[in-house]
Amino acid sequence: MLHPLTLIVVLPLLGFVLNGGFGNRLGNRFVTVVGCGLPIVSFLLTIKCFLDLQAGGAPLIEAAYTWASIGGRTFDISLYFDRLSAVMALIVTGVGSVIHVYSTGYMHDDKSYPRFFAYLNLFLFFMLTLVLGRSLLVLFVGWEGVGLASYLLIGFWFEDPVNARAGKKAFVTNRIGDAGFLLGMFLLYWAFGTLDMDKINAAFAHGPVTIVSASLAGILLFIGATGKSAQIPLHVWLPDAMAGPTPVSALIHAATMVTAGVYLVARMSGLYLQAPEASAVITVIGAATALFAATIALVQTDIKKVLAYSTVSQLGFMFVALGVGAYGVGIFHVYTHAFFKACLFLGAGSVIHALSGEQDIRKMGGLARRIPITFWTFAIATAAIAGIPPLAGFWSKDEILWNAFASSSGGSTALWAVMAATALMTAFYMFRLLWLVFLTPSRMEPEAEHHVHESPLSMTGVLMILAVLSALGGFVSLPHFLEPLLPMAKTPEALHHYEMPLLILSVAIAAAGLIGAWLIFGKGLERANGLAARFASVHRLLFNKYFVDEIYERFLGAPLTWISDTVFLRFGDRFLLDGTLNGMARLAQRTAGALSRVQAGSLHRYAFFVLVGSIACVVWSFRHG
Amino acid sequence: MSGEAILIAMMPEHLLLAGIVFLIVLEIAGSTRGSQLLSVAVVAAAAAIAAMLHLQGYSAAPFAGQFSVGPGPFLAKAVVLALAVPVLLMARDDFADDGPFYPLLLSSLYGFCLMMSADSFLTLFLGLEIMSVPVYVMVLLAFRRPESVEAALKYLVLGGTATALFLMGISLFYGGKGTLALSAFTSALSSTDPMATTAVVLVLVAFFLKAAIVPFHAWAPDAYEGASIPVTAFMATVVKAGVVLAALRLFGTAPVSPLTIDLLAILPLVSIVWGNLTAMRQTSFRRMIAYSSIAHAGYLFYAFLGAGPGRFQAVVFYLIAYALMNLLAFASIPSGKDDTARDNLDSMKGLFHRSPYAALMIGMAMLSLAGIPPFPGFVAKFLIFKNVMAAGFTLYAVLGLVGSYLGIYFYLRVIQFMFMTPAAQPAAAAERESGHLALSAGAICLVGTVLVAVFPGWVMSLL
Amino acid sequence: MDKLQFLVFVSVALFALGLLGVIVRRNLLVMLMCMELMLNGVNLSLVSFAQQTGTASGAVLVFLIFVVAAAEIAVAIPIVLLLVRRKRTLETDAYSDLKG
Amino acid sequence: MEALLQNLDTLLVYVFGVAALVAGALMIVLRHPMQVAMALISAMVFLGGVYGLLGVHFIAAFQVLIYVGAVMVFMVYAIMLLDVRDKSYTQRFSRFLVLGIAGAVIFVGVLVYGFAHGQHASARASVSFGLQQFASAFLNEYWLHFELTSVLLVAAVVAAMAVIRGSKRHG
Repeated sequence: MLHPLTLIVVLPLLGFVLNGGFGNRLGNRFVTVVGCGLPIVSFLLTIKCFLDLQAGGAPLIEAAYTWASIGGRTFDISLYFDRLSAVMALIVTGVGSVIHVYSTGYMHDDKSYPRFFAYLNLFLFFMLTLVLGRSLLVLFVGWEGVGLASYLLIGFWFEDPVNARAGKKAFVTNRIGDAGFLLGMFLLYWAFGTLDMDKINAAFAHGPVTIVSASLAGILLFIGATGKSAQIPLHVWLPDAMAGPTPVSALIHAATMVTAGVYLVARMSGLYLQAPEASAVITVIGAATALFAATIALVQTDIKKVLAYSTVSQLGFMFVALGVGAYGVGIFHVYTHAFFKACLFLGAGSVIHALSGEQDIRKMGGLARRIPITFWTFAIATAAIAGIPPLAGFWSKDEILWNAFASSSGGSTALWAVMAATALMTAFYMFRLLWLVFLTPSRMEPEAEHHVHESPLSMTGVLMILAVLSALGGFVSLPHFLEPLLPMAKTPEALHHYEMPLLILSVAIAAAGLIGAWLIFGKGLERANGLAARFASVHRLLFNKYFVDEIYERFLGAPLTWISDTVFLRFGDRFLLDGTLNGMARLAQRTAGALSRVQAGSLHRYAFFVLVGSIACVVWSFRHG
Repeated sequence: MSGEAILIAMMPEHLLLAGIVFLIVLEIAGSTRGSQLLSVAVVAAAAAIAAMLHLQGYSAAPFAGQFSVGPGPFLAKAVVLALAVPVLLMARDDFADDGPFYPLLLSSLYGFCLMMSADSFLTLFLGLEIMSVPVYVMVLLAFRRPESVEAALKYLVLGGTATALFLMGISLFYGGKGTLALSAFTSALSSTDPMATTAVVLVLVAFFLKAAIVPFHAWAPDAYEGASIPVTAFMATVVKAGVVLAALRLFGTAPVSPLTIDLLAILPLVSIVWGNLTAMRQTSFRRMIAYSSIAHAGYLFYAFLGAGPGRFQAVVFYLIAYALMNLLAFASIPSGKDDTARDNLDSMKGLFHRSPYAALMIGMAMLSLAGIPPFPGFVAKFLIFKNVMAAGFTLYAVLGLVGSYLGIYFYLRVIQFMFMTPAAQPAAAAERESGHLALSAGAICLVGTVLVAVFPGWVMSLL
Repeated sequence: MDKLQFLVFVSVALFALGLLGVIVRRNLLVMLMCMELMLNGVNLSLVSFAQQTGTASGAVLVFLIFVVAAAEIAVAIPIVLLLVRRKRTLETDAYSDLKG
Repeated sequence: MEALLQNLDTLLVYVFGVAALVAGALMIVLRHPMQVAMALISAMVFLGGVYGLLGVHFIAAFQVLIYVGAVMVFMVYAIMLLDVRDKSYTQRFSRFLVLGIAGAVIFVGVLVYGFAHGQHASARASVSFGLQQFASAFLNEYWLHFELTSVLLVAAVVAAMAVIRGSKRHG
């Protein structure tokens, strides 16, 4: 009899085996039932476990078996289900299930339908392994596994050689992250003799330990997290990973896998509480990522790229929360973000589907009436991510801003200012997207315009579910639910009277973003044309508009564009990151070249090496004589 | 020295010899049907393994001071013979019309078995030679390319040099101790007498030469590249295992002495770094594996630094993991237009889109060789480094770990080629699926891999 | 220098000469003969030590070395024949296509 | 007279030893492979003489029979068969000549140092063993190795045959 937790993890694997092994023979109906059914069963089981957890209180632990026993220390494969992993598992199986359902519509005509579902199930299996694993080792298996599934799914449409470079980038950056992760893992194992995360946290529970530097271990693990969660400087892979099918982007690159780094840090919160330096690093990296990804998102024209950079930016928000010690808040944002970002991506998928593959927002517009369900769900999710109350994103983002301001472990006004500016930009570029795609007059190609159609129910239904969750999800007070596990960040009493003004301010910021976007993009891209036409009718208003336009162009738009394009994209990515990587690769290659020149093929030379080596060894040995 | 003990204790050797003789008879009788020869060879190896499983726990010394068996030798023999079976299977496609290949391979295995039971340098030396001499020729069989003869020559000359150095060491040891018993050598390891240390060092150098440790490695890349794929697999797995296990027999369970520490730490460390670095630039898969095997020889000799009792377990486990991965990769390479094209790393580009199974197998092998958890290579490396640390050589362990990171690059490069690089069209066109025997060899390795990956604890408990 | 020391010196010197031959002589056949010389050097010291210690095992090893030397030559000469057939030269450095 | 004979024995050992060394050195120097082969044969014969003088007559006999009689004859045949006057003939030495000689000298020095400063097994020179002792030891204690050499030879023969046959087929 399999235990429920094991079953949760194993069912998607079963789906992978069935769909991968027999899918082609048994037909798409079978694939649909297996591919969607098993994740849903997993989801139901997760709910059951969650209820058990609530009833019992103590974390559920299931030991599958002892993987290896080396020198008296054992590596157990066991699953661990506490409030944190419960939340993550619910997100993964829940959002995962609905995205599976969505995919039945989206991938309907693809010839590799069974393979697609097999990979999706495989991804789910690894993701659940990651979330439910008790030890870092099991987590690492899932960690690598989701990476593998992600490559398989990006590679799904990978005949295009241009995308090959993107795949390589993802691969290399993730390996750098893994190296850090592995080193941190070894360090912790060396220090504590166990990789079970609850035990490591417990070891840190009574203040700093002397046996190992918590900050070093914390930073090493965080390097792993930067790789998976696309933080500076390892963020470059995520926007390029959008080459895969859109449901994949939604599931992997927005809702679940990329939050693995956040989960890791939250899971190891015991360690990070004792590692102020590591936490400071996390804060700085998170804030920088959030800010700069938002500036890039301002000027992107590919709908999926905008969402991708927005994901990077939101992940930065989460890391800021973790960095200032508000672990529960970080997870809260993971949770709300999963809903609205999945909704946005799937909505984008629906748009792309409707436009037969068009992704350029300059060639969209006026879709609100043509695909109303997609529009309304997309609008709700946009409002949610922008932080319009009372939608989900508002609550989690406001909590992050508050902690960034007030937390006694790393919060400051400057940090708040950066995050608030980022939030403003978030609202701005998201509404810009909304207007350019749905509300402005159509700029579609006539050919594409002709084919515009609303997506089938399997897709729109999912959008509606996610939109509802994006709207209402914020009313669950997740940080309080997680408090027994992840303590709240301490905030000085003196600052508490700022809480209300800041809340109002963050509403104002969201509103400002909305209004700014409306002013500039409310009528479409052809500002000059629009201006000229309206010059006669409403002079003053128009003047104002012109004024705003000018300001935007001169003082905000142009510099921001310049910064995002030149400083971050060109210099940061291509020069620093690619440059360093290539430089290291070149150095290694050169060394390797020098070493292989030693291998000149001449037998005389090889024999001479033997002579020299033997002499050296014998002479060396005389030292001990 | 009863006849019965000779019969039973040497059963694996006898069975292999019977196989050799039978194959030669078939050869003389003019039967060159490849499948027939193959099945005889496989049956001989399998029978030897079965005999050893049956004789579990048996120990005897039919020739006192020369040849003895016990659980340890039986285990080592069984493991390595089992690794030879996939080699035999995957050799079918390449050596269908090379009758002598099979008796040569069995002879080599015979020599290996002798070494594992050797109690004196006489037996050990003979075993080493019986293992090596056939391989010199196996390298050039199936002459697909002119280079293979060159490879055989290089291997032969440097192998002969290794033999001579080995003998010089033995001779000095003999002059010092007046005996050729291995047990006396084990005690000489900690001697500080210049003559004994010279002898020890020369013997060790000979083993380094045979196992391809820098700076005695130079023959390996050339020989591996020149040989055909099954023979490369054989050299990289069985022969390497033989050399390392024989060296282990010399060291016994004695703790390392100051004399050997330096040699066992520095040269293997240099090998790890050198092998991993040089492998980065290779365009031939076999040559890459050769450099990787130089690095892996480094890890294997690193294991000698660990405390005596755990050494055998760590080495054998590492060998199993390492050999399974190499064999899995070699068995999965699709056969190309010719041996060179098959071997070229460029022909692996986009392999995943052409034959996903092969690509996944090779990818798994690469990840495991790179030592990424949860693949067997990780546990194996972990075991070794843990022992090295426990023995107090933390610095060496850390340096070794850092060196092993260098290797990740080129293993992942293969994966990148297979999964993320568009195919070079001409290479893809000439490709055909591997024969079903090569596939079954891959399947055997896969099953072994999964066992070792999922139940490493169980495998270790057997060792 | 007593007799044993002298013989061991000769033995080591012959060994080194053999190794030197492998390193410096360009002719393949000379190289092979130099390998034989190395083994001969080892044999001399083994015989001397066997005589010195009065044990038989050294002499047995010498006997084994004879056989092994014969076996190695039996394998080596056909390989050289093959090489020469391809490139018509006995020069060792002509056979350095495998490298890098 | 008796003492002189004893000394003559020792003297001859020295003479033969030096002669073997000279022959070995000639091997490095001589140009034609056939001359090298002759030098090697003389080195072997001198060594055989040393073995005989040491009282290990059977090894001396084997030395002459197996080495000179079998191995070197094979070698000489090969030399005659492959009488190629190529670059290796005009230019005898590789570029490692100087380094190699230096290395070889150091190597001898190192090994001799090791030997000279080491402990030797206790001398039991009185027990000189001849053919009889060797034969009985061989057949009682070491017959395993005797049998094993046959395995080695079988493998070598199969190997040599494989090379020849393969070369015929692949031409």
